[in-house]
Amino acid sequence: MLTALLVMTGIALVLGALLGFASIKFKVEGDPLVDKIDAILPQTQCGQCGFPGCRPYATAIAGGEAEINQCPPGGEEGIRKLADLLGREFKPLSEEHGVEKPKSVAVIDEQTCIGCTLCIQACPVDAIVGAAKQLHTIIASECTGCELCLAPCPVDCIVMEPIAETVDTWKWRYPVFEIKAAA
Amino acid sequence: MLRKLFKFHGGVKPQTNKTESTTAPIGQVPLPDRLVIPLHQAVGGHPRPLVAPGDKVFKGQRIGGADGNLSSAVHASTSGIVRDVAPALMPHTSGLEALSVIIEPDGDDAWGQLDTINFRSAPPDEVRDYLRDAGVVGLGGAVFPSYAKLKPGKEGRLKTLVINGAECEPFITCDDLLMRERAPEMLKGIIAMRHMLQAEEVLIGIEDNKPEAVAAVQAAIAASGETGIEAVAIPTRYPAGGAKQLIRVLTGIEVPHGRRSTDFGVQCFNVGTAFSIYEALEFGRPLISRVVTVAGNVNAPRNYDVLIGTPMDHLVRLAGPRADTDRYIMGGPMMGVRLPRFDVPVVKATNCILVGSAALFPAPAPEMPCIRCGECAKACPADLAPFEMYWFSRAKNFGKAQEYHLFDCIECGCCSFVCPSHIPLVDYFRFSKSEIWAREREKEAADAARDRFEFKNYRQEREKQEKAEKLAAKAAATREKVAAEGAAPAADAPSAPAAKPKPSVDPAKLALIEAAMEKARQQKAQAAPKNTEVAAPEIKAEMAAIDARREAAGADKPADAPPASGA
Amino acid sequence: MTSYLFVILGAVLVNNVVLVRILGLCPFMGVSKKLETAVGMGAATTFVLTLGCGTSYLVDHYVLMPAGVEYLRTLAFIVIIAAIVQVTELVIQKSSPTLHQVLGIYLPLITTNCAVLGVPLLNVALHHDLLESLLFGFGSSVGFSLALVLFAGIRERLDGADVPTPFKGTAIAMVTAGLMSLAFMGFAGLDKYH
Amino acid sequence: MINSPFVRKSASVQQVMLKVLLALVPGIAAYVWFFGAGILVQLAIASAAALAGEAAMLAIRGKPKAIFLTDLSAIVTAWLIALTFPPIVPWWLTVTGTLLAVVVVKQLYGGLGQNPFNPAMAAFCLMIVAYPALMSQWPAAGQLDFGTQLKLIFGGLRDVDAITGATPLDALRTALRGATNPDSPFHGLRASQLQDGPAFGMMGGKGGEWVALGYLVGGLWLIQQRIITWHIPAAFCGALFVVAGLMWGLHPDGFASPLFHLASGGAMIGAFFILTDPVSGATTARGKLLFAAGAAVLTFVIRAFGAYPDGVAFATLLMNILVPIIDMKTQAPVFGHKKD
Repeated sequence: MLTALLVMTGIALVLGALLGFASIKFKVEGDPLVDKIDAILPQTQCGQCGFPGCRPYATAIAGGEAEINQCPPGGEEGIRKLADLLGREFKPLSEEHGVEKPKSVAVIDEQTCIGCTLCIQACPVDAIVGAAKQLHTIIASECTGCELCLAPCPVDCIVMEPIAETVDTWKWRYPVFEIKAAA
Repeated sequence: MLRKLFKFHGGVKPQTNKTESTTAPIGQVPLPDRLVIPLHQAVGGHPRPLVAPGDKVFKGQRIGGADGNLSSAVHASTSGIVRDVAPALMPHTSGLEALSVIIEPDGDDAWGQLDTINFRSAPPDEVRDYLRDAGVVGLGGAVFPSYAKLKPGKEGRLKTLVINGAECEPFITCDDLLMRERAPEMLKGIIAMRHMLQAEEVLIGIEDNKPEAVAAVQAAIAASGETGIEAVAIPTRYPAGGAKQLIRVLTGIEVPHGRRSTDFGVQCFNVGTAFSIYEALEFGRPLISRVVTVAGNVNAPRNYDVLIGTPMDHLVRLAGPRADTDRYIMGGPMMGVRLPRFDVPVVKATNCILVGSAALFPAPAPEMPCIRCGECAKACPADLAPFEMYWFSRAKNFGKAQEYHLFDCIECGCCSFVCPSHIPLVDYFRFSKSEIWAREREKEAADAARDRFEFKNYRQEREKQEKAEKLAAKAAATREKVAAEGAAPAADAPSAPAAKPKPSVDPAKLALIEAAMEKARQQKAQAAPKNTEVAAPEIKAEMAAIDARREAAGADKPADAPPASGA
Repeated sequence: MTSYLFVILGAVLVNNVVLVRILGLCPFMGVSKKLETAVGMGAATTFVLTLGCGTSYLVDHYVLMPAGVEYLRTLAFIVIIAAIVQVTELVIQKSSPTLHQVLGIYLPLITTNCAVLGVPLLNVALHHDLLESLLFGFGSSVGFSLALVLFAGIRERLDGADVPTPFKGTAIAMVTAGLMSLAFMGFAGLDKYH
Repeated sequence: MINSPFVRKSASVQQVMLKVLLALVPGIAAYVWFFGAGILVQLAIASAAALAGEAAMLAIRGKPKAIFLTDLSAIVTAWLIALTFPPIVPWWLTVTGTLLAVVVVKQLYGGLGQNPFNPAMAAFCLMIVAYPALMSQWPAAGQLDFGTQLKLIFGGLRDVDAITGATPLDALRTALRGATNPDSPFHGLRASQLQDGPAFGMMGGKGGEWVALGYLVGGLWLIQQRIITWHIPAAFCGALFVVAGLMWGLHPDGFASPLFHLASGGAMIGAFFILTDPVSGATTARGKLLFAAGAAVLTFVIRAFGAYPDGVAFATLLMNILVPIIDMKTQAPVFGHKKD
């Protein structure tokens, strides 16, 4: 009995020392994975995931604190990519975090805007230009459609408008895989 | 003498159907009631409209100015009145609209003043700018601005200039007729291009099912006395008229996807483009018309010289469409574009209007699963494995599809043509490509958004810090002041309170205060719109426009809409 | 010499650890969705298993047997393997973070991969000497990697197949594994031929 | 909506499959001539089972039946099963094998075009593993009349050992292995002497070699019709010939001649009809060569050293496993990226 104990203790001691050495030798600083996750996220910085921006969410995913299905702007496609990168199972978008909407941009009603700058402060990507008591304008090409400017506006002059398709952005549709039963 | 020709992999031999439309010469088209000239007709940037509704335009007047690095001008095809500058339906499968100039012809068809240029004496850059403003683009179907292609490679000269008269698509004969009827003019255009590119030799590739065209071009070459230009009959096999395939057949060189052919010492132009260059250089006529084949389900298939902007149904009426016509296709049956309506305008890319019916182009049998038989790979002129690309495109696994060189696909349609399972392979590839492009656009937008988000955070951080520093400095200053005041209370104290009760101070001091306040206002005005500093000029312009609009609107109703901020 | 060759061949093909002995199914099903990760997992397992076989042989022969505590074999082997896995994990985390993330739960699971424990125990049962133990461990893990990589190749293609909904994912993967196993039965008898 | 191209060549999966079936006819004719009409019964049983299984699965999956039942792919699978199974296996064995092939190996993967394994060969392997005895009883040419065959297929008559033997391939191997064993009745015999036995013909098994010739003729016609390419048959036959020839050259008394290997068992039907299945086989030119050569080597190894009488089926399945990776790694360079 004593021999057994001694043997196991000896093995444990040797291995413990080895592990301790390895954990010091191969210490990893930071997490490059966050960058990869962040690269997949749509960068709307909308906070619908419950984190203040895309990068914090990426950090949370990498740390295992958040699910991969909390990003409505990224949609199903984004979840698939995350699942692929992380080797996790695909999950449908979590409903409590919102629904996938067509891509939109915010538009300020010029007649109503009072130039209060609240939306400028709210915009996470500096897509609204203007100054105090001046009219504000949204740079459509830089707007991510995060809707964060809607709530602060005191006169409700901002509306979301879906982006219209042009000949340049038009996409070919998926060829329907159909086999007619009658044929 | 026989030139050594090369072969490209794959290819198919569909029924050509070319003889019917070559019996009559190129016809003329009466002026339509209305011309719809889309501003964006070529690869590259969208031209700016240069006319406004109500303007009178001459034939050949520039109505859209080239904009950006790669763009090509657009011109009025006839004289008349601009009725509108508005979105109009495009000859594009999407059925979407794009900004167009709508001209009501006045019937005079009067040219404006035309400037010519001597391509031999003028600097090459000037000739290129001239051709850009003359709106000359590739007429083979790709509509790539020609001026951008008329630059020799790094060495300043070119080995071979390839002129594409192969015209491999069934039904289309516009290049054939052009070569038969206008070979000498076309040759002059070729000579100009050769001069600009400093090309050693010129090879005009013509499929051997067009012996009349070959003979006409050869006669023109002989008559011109030029050396180093040769018309070469090449075997008829679709898609021998693809630029890359033709270069391969004539020179043996394979230009990979994403590389410039000039890097390999070759450049390729369509015969129609050569003719337009001649017209532009010789007479100063911009590209306002082109030869268009009307074929398919019509009684009298024929080629016409058509003004850009002519509604297609106006043109097709001349050829006598049959009763069961149900669609127009722009281009040939292999690569043509299904059109959303009959009245879309003829554009620079329109080489053929193929009139279709259910009987002429029956719907394919139902799509069956792929059995990986490899017929498509055998037929692919780009040496791809279409069935693999299809497999992953169908599963929307775009990364994998790209690994199988999806973007090397030229969408020639050979794979769909031979597929025993009747799979619309090309549709899957178009779908995948446009999805990938959309994703790339999204990715770029996301990256830009990330940068701006990080910059904003950085700026806020910095402002906070600056504020804190300022406050600290102020506090320190106050402390010092207080300390100083404490040290010498007797000296300063009486003067400040003494000034206050006196409302009338000397004007010099008042002016000083005024100046200080003005300065503060200016500073505020300058400091406040921090995030406009980086805004692009067009956005600033947009803001200015909005301001102007708003002022105008504000002037209308000054009473009931006082600035809320003032309240 | 030939006998060593047969040890390896037998372990790789005839008695393939996954497809014939049906050991190590957890990572076989779990890490075979993508070719890239399968290769990574195969490499990691090969490393762990070969090292584990050698170490466990040494411990068995020079610690357990002299001390007369062979009954501690399973226990001791598990501890050794666990330690090797931990070290491997640290090394991978340092050298390839993506692989580390992708292997995720399966990397620590190498510890409980029955193949990794099974092969050293088989070594004891088959009375292999040190070299044979190492070769058998190496052969088995190569067999494991081979099966894993081939399986991943098929699964990548199956991703695009129109598999009936109830059979999508793991179900059809199991069917595939079964058919692969069937194919490997073709090697039966090869190791007995001399 | 239909987009370009608007014209198409007239070709269909049905035509392809029909030509494959036609190409099997010469082999079947030789089969009937030498071994009796029993095989026709088996072909019918297998075809019926395949269609039934396919129809049931299509119904369950809610797919259109008419189009998939008439594409003839199930019939091709059925015929390959009937032609590779012994002609006198009981009907239920043919049915079970065919159903497994169609339902599990083909339809569970999504049906036509999606199966990674050759259904017929998977069925063969499953059945030989499950019923090794029944799957190893082959009558010699002209040995059984049609009545007896029917009784064997449908009736209780199963006194098989008395009337049938192993295949020539199997017999030869047993004998060759026995030749070095002093306890064996074959002790001291040589391959050349063994092949003088009544079961052997000029090259392969008696009668069997003519069937193989029939497959060869049909296969060549398929190549001429551009249904299959030369790569797989050539690489398979070539590699089998070389490997078998090498071993035979080294040990003429220990191994059968390369011609014997080519003419017996499933070599010919495998080379032209089984390995050439485009769905489960390699598709690139280099991949096909590699795939078929690998199958040939495995076939020889299993025939010469393994436990099963013929190696074609297992070799096919084993190479099927490798196909995705072979295809991936043997993609030909695309336009503009060739090194020439």
